Amino acid sequence: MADSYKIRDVGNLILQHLDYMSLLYDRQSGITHIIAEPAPQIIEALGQDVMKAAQIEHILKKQYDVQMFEDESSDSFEDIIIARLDEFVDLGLAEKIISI
Amino acid sequence: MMSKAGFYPDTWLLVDCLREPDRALRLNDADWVALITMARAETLMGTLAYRLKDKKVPKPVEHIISDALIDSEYQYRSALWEVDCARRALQSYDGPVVLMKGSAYAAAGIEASHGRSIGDLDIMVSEGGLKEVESLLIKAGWEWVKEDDYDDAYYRDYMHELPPLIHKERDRMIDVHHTILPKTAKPNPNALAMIADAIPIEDGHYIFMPEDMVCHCAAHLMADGDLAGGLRNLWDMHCLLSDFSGAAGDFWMRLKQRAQQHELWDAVHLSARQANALYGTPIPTDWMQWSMRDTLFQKRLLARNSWGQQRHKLLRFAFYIRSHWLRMPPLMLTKHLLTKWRKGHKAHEL
Amino acid sequence: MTDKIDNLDNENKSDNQDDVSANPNRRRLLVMGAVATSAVVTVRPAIAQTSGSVLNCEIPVAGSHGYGKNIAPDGTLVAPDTEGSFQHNGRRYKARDIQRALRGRRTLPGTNYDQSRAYVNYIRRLRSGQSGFTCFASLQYRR
Amino acid sequence: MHETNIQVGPASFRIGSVWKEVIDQIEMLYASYPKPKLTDYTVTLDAVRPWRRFIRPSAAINGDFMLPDAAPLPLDHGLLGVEMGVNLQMALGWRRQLILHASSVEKDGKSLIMSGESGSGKSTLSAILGHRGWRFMGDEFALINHDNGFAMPYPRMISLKNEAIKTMKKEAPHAQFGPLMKDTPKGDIQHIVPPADAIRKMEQGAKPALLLFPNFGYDAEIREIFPSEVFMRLTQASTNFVGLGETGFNTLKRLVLDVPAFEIAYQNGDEAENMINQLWEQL
Repeated sequence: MADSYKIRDVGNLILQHLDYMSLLYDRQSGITHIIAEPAPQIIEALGQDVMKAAQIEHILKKQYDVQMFEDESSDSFEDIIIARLDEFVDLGLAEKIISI
Repeated sequence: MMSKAGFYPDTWLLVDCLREPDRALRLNDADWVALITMARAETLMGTLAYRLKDKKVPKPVEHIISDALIDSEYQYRSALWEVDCARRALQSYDGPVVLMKGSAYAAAGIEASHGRSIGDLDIMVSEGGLKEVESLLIKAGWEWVKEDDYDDAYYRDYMHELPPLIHKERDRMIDVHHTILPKTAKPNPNALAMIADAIPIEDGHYIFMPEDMVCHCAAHLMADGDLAGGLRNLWDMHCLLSDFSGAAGDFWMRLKQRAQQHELWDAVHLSARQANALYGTPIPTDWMQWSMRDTLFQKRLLARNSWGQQRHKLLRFAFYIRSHWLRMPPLMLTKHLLTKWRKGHKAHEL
Repeated sequence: MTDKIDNLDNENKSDNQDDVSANPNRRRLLVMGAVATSAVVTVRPAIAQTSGSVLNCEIPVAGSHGYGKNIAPDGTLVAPDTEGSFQHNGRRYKARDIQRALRGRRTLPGTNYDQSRAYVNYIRRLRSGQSGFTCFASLQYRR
Repeated sequence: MHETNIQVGPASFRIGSVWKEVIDQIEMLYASYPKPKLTDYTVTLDAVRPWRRFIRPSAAINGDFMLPDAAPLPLDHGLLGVEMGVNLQMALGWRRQLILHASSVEKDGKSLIMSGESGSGKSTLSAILGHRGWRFMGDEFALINHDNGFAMPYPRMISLKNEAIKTMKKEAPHAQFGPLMKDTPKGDIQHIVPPADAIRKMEQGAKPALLLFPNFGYDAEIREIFPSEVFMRLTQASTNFVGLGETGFNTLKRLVLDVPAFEIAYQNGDEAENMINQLWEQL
């Protein structure tokens, strides 16, 4: 069963889109991150809810024309979303709920 | 309190204004500058700013206070974030992880933390848990600070902690202890009891129970350090004693018993007297015995001049030797100092 | 469905950011990157004199892991005698030059078109931990 | 301890030195600057060892905020030591504005900010423009207000290195210069006192209209830079961005969203001035 993810506290985040990257300030740590796609879009899709990567993929596909880098090989969309979510967990921005 | 810079016996200006913030309101410009310089030199500017923040102070001082408060907020936030990062890194370690010193005061919201500058993260775990904690921290991105072997061995064998670790991304240090004083130091505090009686706090960490927190603060101030940063540590002591004695009735009696159990009664008694003499901490009358030794300690604590510079060089060198002496038997002390000297480390910035 | 994340004020998006607003039924492009390519650069405290600004960083082509191999047109490291592959000498390219090459505006200094294309694909495949990776992560570029 | 006080822009300093000549030099150079009594920071120049006050005098720099291993300097570089001490107080202690390692000048109530590491030419350019119709604001730090985003002046002594000394002697022959300090860690250094209007208007900020990243010594080129790259560069060019937390984030965010930014490569002052005027007119 796939794991679920949630943002620890949405109220702590300031997300500002710029050109090809976005700024993310976390009030809890006081740390600023500069994030590239699809990270900001994943955060927006997650919002306050608890979701699995597949749900996020579904939301992103409705809102965006989701594509791979021209010559990226095998990674699936879901694997990429999981990798980005795990990155947020390591940074203390998100929590992973292991489902047994 | 009529004063012009230099007339006022220097560091007393800082001590008095911390003790009675309203005294600062009558200072002339030169004394304000001396006060601010000394507060920064003793890393007490945040604490002073916190105590002055609602007072009517001259315009230039308002700016200095607001800058200091911004810095304290940054330190407070970063310290608690470091505690959170350690908690996540050590989630799978099931023994208690006890926060110490500044991080403990901040995490538990203790008075001493207001405006306090908080340095490294200090944690204590049982001696048996050291290995596991060490590997979990390495896995989570911390790495050794002390590369060379001499310091590494010195830390592991003689000091009471793992060699310090620093986090690659955040450049923040963590010190993992399993007792509060080096094994070779004369007092031999009962680390097992300190961990056993530690109190859990909201985020799953632990902090010492009040008496142990006071014992650790006194140990750190008197037995361990060479009194550098003494005024800040003594301010912690003042806040802890004022907080805890106000609460429970027989606090002083339990504190004395606990200190004796840790062989730290001399350190606790001495630092309580110093806090009472400098910051007016209420202590039992029968604790108030003042000796020549007390005067020497106080002179060392008040060694700052209105330019923020240290005076009494010889006295300070004596305390430097003493701080190592307490941690190492004489023979090892000379070897240690020689090694440090040969490697180009000046014996403490005199 | 999504709680309003503070300051997500779309009107602040700079003008060249997306053309969907002009033509709502065409959804905006979202490029997913790769599993191992980090999408986050964390700002660390900088004393002004420190040299390394993220964008003044450099990327060696190829890093030590490419020693003794050639770079194929798709950027992968191949045996030195592979047909159509390019040699490399670990030369360090400036972030500015790489960004121009990424945008296809210019080749990397001292390379012809095909060689530059291979080197850029090599840079795109950098994985966390390989030298130049963080520099490239900060240059993540879509169009 | 000999002492003097100086005000530079919004910041003020108490400077102490066991050597009187350093204080005399400062008082001569900062003669037309205000002298507040209640200062923000203290910087001291002291002998490394008591006897080094007289024998091969070597000055240890100290201040309220210090980096642990600041190297001592020979006495005839005393002025440089004070400058480094003063810089460190701002870099480590200042929170009233966001600090950028950048020079700035003003024209028609709008400011031009030039950010770059030493050697990018940002200081020399600001000094040249300060004598060609722009009001000089600062050569080392640009201070960005948190509330209105204005750039505030910080018109300290302009520190000229090596060839820049010759350039400015040609550019402003009758300006007041400090002593020539030969073979310092950064080569020959001489200070030039900012123009009178820069000192008179040291409390008047200006809304940033253009942000440049100068690159001295390359063929002429102008390249626009996207806000995210500007943001990244300026976080590395700011000494108090992280310490300011959310306030710093918002101030820098607004700056990169509001102010167009370009990189300009140039071989000499005239070339740079033409490019700057061209960009300034297009605003």
